[in-house]
Amino acid sequence: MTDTGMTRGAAAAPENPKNRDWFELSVAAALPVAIAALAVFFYLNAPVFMTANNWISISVQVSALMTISIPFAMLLMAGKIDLSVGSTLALCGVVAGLSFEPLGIPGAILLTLAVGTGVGLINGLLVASLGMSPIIVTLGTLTLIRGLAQWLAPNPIFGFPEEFLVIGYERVLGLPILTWIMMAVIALGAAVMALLPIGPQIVALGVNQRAAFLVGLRVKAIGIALYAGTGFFVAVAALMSISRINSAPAGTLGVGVELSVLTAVLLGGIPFAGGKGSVIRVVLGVWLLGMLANGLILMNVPTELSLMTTGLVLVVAAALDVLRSRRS
Amino acid sequence: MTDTGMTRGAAAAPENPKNRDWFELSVAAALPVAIAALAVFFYLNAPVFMTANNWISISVQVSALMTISIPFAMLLMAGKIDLSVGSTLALCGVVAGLSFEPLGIPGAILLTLAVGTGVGLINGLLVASLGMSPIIVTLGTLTLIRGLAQWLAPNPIFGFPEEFLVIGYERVLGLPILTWIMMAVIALGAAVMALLPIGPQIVALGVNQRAAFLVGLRVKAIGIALYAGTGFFVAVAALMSISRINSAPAGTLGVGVELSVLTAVLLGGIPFAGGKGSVIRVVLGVWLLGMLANGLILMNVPTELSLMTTGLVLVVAAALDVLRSRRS
Amino acid sequence: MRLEVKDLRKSYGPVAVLKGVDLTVKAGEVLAFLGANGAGKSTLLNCVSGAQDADAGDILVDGASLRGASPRQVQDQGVAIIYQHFQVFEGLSVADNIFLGHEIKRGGRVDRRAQNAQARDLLARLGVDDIDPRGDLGALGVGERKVVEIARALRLKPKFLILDEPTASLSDKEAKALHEVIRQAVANDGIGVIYVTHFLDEIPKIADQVTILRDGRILWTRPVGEVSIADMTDAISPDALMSGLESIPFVADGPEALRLSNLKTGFVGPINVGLHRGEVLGIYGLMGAGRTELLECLSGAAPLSGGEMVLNGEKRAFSSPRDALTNGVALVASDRKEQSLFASFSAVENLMVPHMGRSPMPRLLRSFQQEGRGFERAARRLNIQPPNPRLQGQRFSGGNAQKIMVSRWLLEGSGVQLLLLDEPTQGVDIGARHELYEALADVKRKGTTIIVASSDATEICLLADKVMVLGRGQQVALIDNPHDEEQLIELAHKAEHSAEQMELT
Amino acid sequence: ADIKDVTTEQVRAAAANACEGGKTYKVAYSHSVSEVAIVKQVRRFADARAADLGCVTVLHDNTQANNLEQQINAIQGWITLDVDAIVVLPIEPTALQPLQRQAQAQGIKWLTYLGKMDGSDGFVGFDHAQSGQIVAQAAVDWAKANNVTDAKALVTTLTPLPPLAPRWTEVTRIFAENGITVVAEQDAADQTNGLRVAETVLQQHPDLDIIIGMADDAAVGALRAIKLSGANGDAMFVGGQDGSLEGLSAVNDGGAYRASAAILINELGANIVDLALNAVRDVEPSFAYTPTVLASKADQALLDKLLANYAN
Ligand SMILES: Nc1ncnc2c1ncn2[C@@H]1O[C@H](COP(=O)(O)OP(=O)(O)OP(=O)(O)O)[C@@H](O)[C@H]1O
Ligand SMILES: Nc1ncnc2c1ncn2[C@@H]1O[C@H](COP(=O)(O)OP(=O)(O)OP(=O)(O)O)[C@@H](O)[C@H]1O
Ligand SMILES: [Mg+2]
Ligand SMILES: [Mg+2]
Repeated sequence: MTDTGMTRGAAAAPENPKNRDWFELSVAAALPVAIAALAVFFYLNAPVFMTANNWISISVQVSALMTISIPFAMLLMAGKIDLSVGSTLALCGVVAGLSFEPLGIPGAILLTLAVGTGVGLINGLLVASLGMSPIIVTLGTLTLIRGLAQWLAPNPIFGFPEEFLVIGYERVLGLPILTWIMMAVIALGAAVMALLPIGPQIVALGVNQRAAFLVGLRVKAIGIALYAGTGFFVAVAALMSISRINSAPAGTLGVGVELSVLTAVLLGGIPFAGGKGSVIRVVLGVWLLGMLANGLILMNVPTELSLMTTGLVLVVAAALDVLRSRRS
Repeated sequence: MTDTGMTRGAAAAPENPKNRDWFELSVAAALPVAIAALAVFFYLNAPVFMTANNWISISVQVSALMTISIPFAMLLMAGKIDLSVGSTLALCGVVAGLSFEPLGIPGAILLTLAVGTGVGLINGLLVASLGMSPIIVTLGTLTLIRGLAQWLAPNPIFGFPEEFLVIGYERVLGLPILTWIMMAVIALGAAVMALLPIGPQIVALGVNQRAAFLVGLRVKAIGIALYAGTGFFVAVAALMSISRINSAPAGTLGVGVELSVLTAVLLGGIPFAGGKGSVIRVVLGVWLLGMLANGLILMNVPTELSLMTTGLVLVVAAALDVLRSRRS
Repeated sequence: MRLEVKDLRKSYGPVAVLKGVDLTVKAGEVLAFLGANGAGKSTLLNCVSGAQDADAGDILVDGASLRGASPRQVQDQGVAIIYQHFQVFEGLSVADNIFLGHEIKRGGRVDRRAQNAQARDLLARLGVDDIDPRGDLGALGVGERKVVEIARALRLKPKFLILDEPTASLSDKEAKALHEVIRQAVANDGIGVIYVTHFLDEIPKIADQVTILRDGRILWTRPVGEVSIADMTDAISPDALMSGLESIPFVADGPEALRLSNLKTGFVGPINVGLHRGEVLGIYGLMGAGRTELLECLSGAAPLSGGEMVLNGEKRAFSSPRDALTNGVALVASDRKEQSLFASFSAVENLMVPHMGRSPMPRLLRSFQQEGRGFERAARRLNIQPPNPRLQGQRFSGGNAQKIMVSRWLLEGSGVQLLLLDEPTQGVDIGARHELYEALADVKRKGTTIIVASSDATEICLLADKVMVLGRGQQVALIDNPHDEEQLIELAHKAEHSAEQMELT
Repeated sequence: ADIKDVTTEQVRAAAANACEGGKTYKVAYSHSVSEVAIVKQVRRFADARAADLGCVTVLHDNTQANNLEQQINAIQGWITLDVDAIVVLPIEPTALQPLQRQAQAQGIKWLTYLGKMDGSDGFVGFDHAQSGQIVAQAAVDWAKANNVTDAKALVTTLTPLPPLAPRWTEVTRIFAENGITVVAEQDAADQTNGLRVAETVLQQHPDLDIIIGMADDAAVGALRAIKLSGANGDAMFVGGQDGSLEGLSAVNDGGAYRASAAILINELGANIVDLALNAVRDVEPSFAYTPTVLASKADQALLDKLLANYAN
């Protein structure tokens, strides 16, 4: 899917090294600059956008998406993908909702995390161990697990114990718990990538899986761990979501999340084929999407226009991506 | 996204060359065999499945999907992708619906085909000429064009001229016109791939785009033509759809078609990275999906179970794919 | 302590490459493992390292079997390998590349400071002190990448070290440092080494034993003191490489077919040279000299940034290889796998795909008959084995695949007047090499102008009527009727050095 | 007579003896969003009525997310199966006309659900406009009763589905007539989106008074937003539509969620079966509305009855 043949004939790069640095910097800064510009735009059109409260509320609104996007980004860096995240979110929500009563809150939470991790493990075994195509497999589990979630929940599931709902609204040190969880996940992701041995190993897998194998990396184990990790954090996101909405609608919970996550992560500069990327840029990608959704509602922009704007942002992101990769 | 490192530890291949041939044959035959087995299964559970009328009705049901899947498959063989097909379908439907009155039927059809081709052309220019990431760009146009379609059609569009609706229900020589169109598209796709110079050149792009470029193939032109062709046939599919449903609901027409097409084409054995594939196998992939949907309804399988079944079929397909590629 | 290979067998499809190989390396000994291109050296080493599965036989370290072990398990047994092909990761830092999978940890975390220090140390021992361990590997040249790979292997402190043509991409200085490191490791730590190379003059400097692989079997193993270079050459390929081949003298006639004046592209240039019809220009240089870049420019794959190219009296600047092809210029790119072969295509498709839809093939519909005939003729002309048009490109041996690549532009009626070849015999065995040379001579006789870039001075001297020596992108010499290989090598090295000095000042 | 006058009792009575004579029936029922919880409940009540009668099988389809192609394909399958009656929520009535013709030509009775089509053999009615009007009127009454002047409202919509439009256009119309300003109209049909939209709009308009969801699910999400944002629910009106278990429970809890335009879901489910049987057996009535009622704390008895429908 790369255009090796094409880039060569492309417009000449600025030859002067100073220009070049400047150019590289500006492309790298595109995402933060876009976020800043958008923020200013929204501020001018809806001043309330720029309040601390609204930013906190954006942080809560993106918290579940972010919690999935971080491990998802790591998976993508390793050249894998998991399209089943939305359905797994629903399944985990349903499992949690059904098990509060029989198991109590800690039991329900543990079971949910186990189910999410288990789903990830299965995806991981199919893809990393048996070598199946990540896209086909998880396109399959996307459908399969949605069916499973709906089958488990013939009746609506809602009204969870207040002690659990606390997660969804309580603040600690001035910030919502959900925001704290999100920040913890970001910190964890960034730390894993930057500090642990597995960080560069994940990237190496995405650069060249065969070489990674030859060099002695535990290619299968890393792949399985990444899928299991993604499943685990999808379960965390499910708990975050349902604690917020106090309901676990099996049919609609998490629908389309795979596309949102993919969009956010691609926006965050991870190439679809993997092999590079930074957690921090992914955070910016998610944030950009969240801000966009929030600002467009504040401005009460009609659906059609919001869709067009969001689409345009992606196309622009793709264009920036080309500029960035041309330089390297 | 390939698992080069993984194949090594796999179960040993049958060493005896005779076994091997047999094995290869059986894997290659998996799709037709699966279709036959499924047909028998449905027949036993709902005898009406095996009637000529039902098969004709399956053919009509898959006709639009097939019409998109053939060019989409060729695009995928060339290592590209177009996720915007569902939205483009909606846009084309809306354009047709709005222009029957001012332009008349031939004018409306021409305009629709032009719009579809134009959208494809734009995708093609962005991807093949400017070298942007096919996934991000078409994920962007997927959203953008849906917005555009809804913006063009704030009110429901329905009630088309009877002379146009004829396409959707009339039969010629015993078969519905839609079936004929579908067969023509299949024949065209198969002929292009098998008989025209561009056939192997398309695949060459997917195998090794750099080599294709160096060897003097028109890499950009082929890429653009493939996108434009996909857009054109999406427009054809839009006309087929709206003539069948006599309305062009901007918000729901073609929603999720990108995933159905991708599923069908992957089922049809085209690897996500491109570089090989056969039109006939894609036809079988589309047919399998169509048959599955039809048979599950005839058997009155509940939603949850049919979702699970469909997902399972995909996972099995991924497994067969592994077996197939292990052999080569 | 010893590493033993016992009766190892390996076939690719019907082709048996290893037909029962026995090999032993003892601790404290360097074994030079020699054989012609395609003899199966890398195949054997890959079976040892766990990169490939042998069909039969066994591999023992200290009596423990490594059969079926993964690369990781082989490493854990104290065997490290440096593959012939690069196994490095662009986008990761140099230090990460060196320590990948064997990181230095402190409290579970990567100790980057210690890694960087050790990396700097390892690299310095290998004669390279200007690489920043924290820098991106992608910024390094080929030689430096090789050094990084060697550092990675040394870092494992192996009991046995396997090196598959390590010096092919190293400068003299780096090669010397590598030899020193190996000598020390053997003397101080008593490791055993298998060393594969095509530079036979390295062998007396470093090896204790010499082993020759031929026809899938070990021909002999002898102490290095008992064999001369001539013995080795004979053993590797019984027919002396160039026997029966003579360069065809070239007689200039008519106007110039090609003239490059002050041509610049990328970091290469200015280039000045003129060629007649039927004349062969050889381009010689060390790794990274800019040969590929120059050929890519002439073939339209890279933009011309200055000067001009005059082809048959007309000024040209091609916008794409397609454009070049239309004007009779064609390229056989180096790196077959990455740049010219369509691995999954059949032989006939590989041969014909560039011509489909243009003359001499039919414009509209494909003609399978004509395609088949084209392949038949090419197969006969270059002796493509097996002459099976349906066989997938990736199933041909390197030499035969390369014959198909070259045949593309020998197709009658394709109108190629200027043929560019980049490392045309890379990974091509002797027999095929001969056949390729003969084919080129044939083409030359018919009046096609040829430019061959190669890192094999012998090959250049054999083929070329004129040699251009490149060093760091500069045209350092233009020699008519070359015959002295040593002179070329010297010029190229000197150019590299003076450029280095120029950079320093 | 006006079909609005047809009572549920009449429908039940006419269908009561359908199973006499040992005949069996297949009734196929297609809803457009089978993934939504409330639809599952409707299906449940249809199945329950079929089981009561003993000679009827109800067939369900897989149409999700208002996918018209899926619906058409399902109906085509039923025509192939030669069922006795098809009850369909027409995503696009015009789209289904050819199928209607084909089915009726084959002797299959064609009934529509919610939306109307010409030439149908029956109608399982439920009026989106009425639903919108009921909940809007409740909001207007609440504003008057509580002396809320210059009220500000958020109305959730689902613009990709114009057939449902009366659920929000009626609301905005009535609000306009009564001096209530609609400050935001945004798409939201489920809990997640209802929460997100309401939460955001509350940032912009902390003085928001009224939120009307185009479905109970969306309104339930909005209710959560009020709770989570710490807005004063006592001074707000949240209303939904459908009468889903979740929505009714919220009403019953007695807070900001003050009303749901609730369809009598058990009757609706039973009507699918009964009206289809009546059409098949050519007895009157086969056209009837299932009433939509205002579920609110003001009529606890009705609320209890509605809730009791969901008890197993
Ligand atoms: N994956 C493969 N599939 C088919 N044939 C192969 C494969 N790898 C190598 N071969 C063939 O096996 C033979 C031995 O190759 P190998 O690379 O081991 O030779 P070598 O001695 O290392 O040569 P060189 O000196 O050129 O590196 C060659 O003819 C080669 O074409
Ligand atoms: N001084 C330089 N400035 C910029 N790029 C350089 C310089 N020296 C080498 N390079 C890069 O090194 C690479 C090697 O050049 P090229 O491939 O043309 O060399 P070559 O002579 O064909 O060597 P080989 O094929 O053996 O690697 C090119 O990609 C070029 O961009
Ligand atoms: Mg080798
Ligand atoms: Mg080169």
